[in-house]
Amino acid sequence: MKIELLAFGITKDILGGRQVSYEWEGPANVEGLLLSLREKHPQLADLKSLKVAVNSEYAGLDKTIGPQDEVVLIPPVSGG
Amino acid sequence: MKIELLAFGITKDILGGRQVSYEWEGPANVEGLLLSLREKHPQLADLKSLKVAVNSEYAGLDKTIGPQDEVVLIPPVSGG
Amino acid sequence: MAENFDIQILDSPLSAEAAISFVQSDSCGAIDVFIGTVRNHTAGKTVFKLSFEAYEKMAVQEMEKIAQQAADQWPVDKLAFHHRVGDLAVGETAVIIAVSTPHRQASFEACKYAIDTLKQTVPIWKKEFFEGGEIWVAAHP
Amino acid sequence: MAENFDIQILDSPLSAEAAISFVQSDSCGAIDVFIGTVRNHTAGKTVFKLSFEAYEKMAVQEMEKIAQQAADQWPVDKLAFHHRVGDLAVGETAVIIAVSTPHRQASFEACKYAIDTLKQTVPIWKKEFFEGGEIWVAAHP
Repeated sequence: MKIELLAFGITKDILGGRQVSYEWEGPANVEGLLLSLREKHPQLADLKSLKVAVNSEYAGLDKTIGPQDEVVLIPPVSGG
Repeated sequence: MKIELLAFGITKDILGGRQVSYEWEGPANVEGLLLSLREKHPQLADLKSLKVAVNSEYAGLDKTIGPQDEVVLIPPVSGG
Repeated sequence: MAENFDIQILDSPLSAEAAISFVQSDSCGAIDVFIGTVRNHTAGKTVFKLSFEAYEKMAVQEMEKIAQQAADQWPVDKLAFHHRVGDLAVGETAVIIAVSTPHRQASFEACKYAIDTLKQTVPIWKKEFFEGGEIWVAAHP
Repeated sequence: MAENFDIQILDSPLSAEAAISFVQSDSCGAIDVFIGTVRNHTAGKTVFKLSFEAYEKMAVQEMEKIAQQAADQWPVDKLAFHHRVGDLAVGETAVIIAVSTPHRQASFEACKYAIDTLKQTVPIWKKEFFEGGEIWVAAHP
């Protein structure tokens, strides 16, 4: 699967940009994406948490991802 | 004892004025004053509570009252 | 009065902005503000206005005690405590309490303590004017 | 969005007055307002500024959910929920939440729920700039 990935907060620094093209082998779902990302960017595994939003809703690990979806990395939030 | 008594809220209506001269027989303390007042103005006995402030501090029943003291009737408060 | 408290009884409209400005503190991350306003009804009756009177000298003293008690219990940096007297129309502000603290939990607790205790100890009285009558609030059981 | 909610992410200074005006309601006797401000220190370090970024579309949605959850749990009449993004100096306001309810207890609880939940679910991130470095707050265990 290949997608345009949006990254905020510390994930923007780790991935090197707000929007990055990202391609991975394996399951086209949130779990597959996270496994691949953590392998390629080990710093992501050090975060307190890492969630994924698909089309601006928090997504579970089994949520499928297609090329048209807006996929966003959500490191620990710290608003307020 | 004879004093100038200040009355607020509903006690102003019951006594007929903000400041009234008040004289009573019996103990020159808060208890003596309240006993006399409730006898003369039975409506005071219907209130949820009736406290007395002497020199702008809440006073207990045994607090003595002299002619120089500022004595104030405090019916149930309802600020805010 | 402690200089970190701003305690006032006023017969003119209250300003939330003034209370908030007073408590703002660079060492604090949290401000909680409580604003008590005049409701248009109570116990099923339509209310036209409220009239507040205060035994001012003692009311200010009691409000100072409350501010000090709050500062004894929580890390209050500054506290503003303003109460209006006179006639108030529906929607007007009767009381404003603003509290600054380093973190948010304490700001809520201190502010809530102040308004809860005001209603128990501060010599201020409210008369309600509604359709068909008027009443000193809370006077009778 | 429900018309009794005013939810905004802004890159200009927030106004407590605007939030309070929005929630004012003649049927309510209580408004609680929480204001989160930038502290000059944290964990013993001197802070120069904070920088906030938001995934705005989702942040607004999550703030709407919080407002709705508050209204489901307490009799909220109106709720304003404003968050700032961009660079903020010490003392500036990062977030304002204002809630009107008929009685005071609910206003405190609903406001506290909103700020507590914001910090858990809303996709907004804060970078702290202090002497000797900068850090994305809460990113690491």
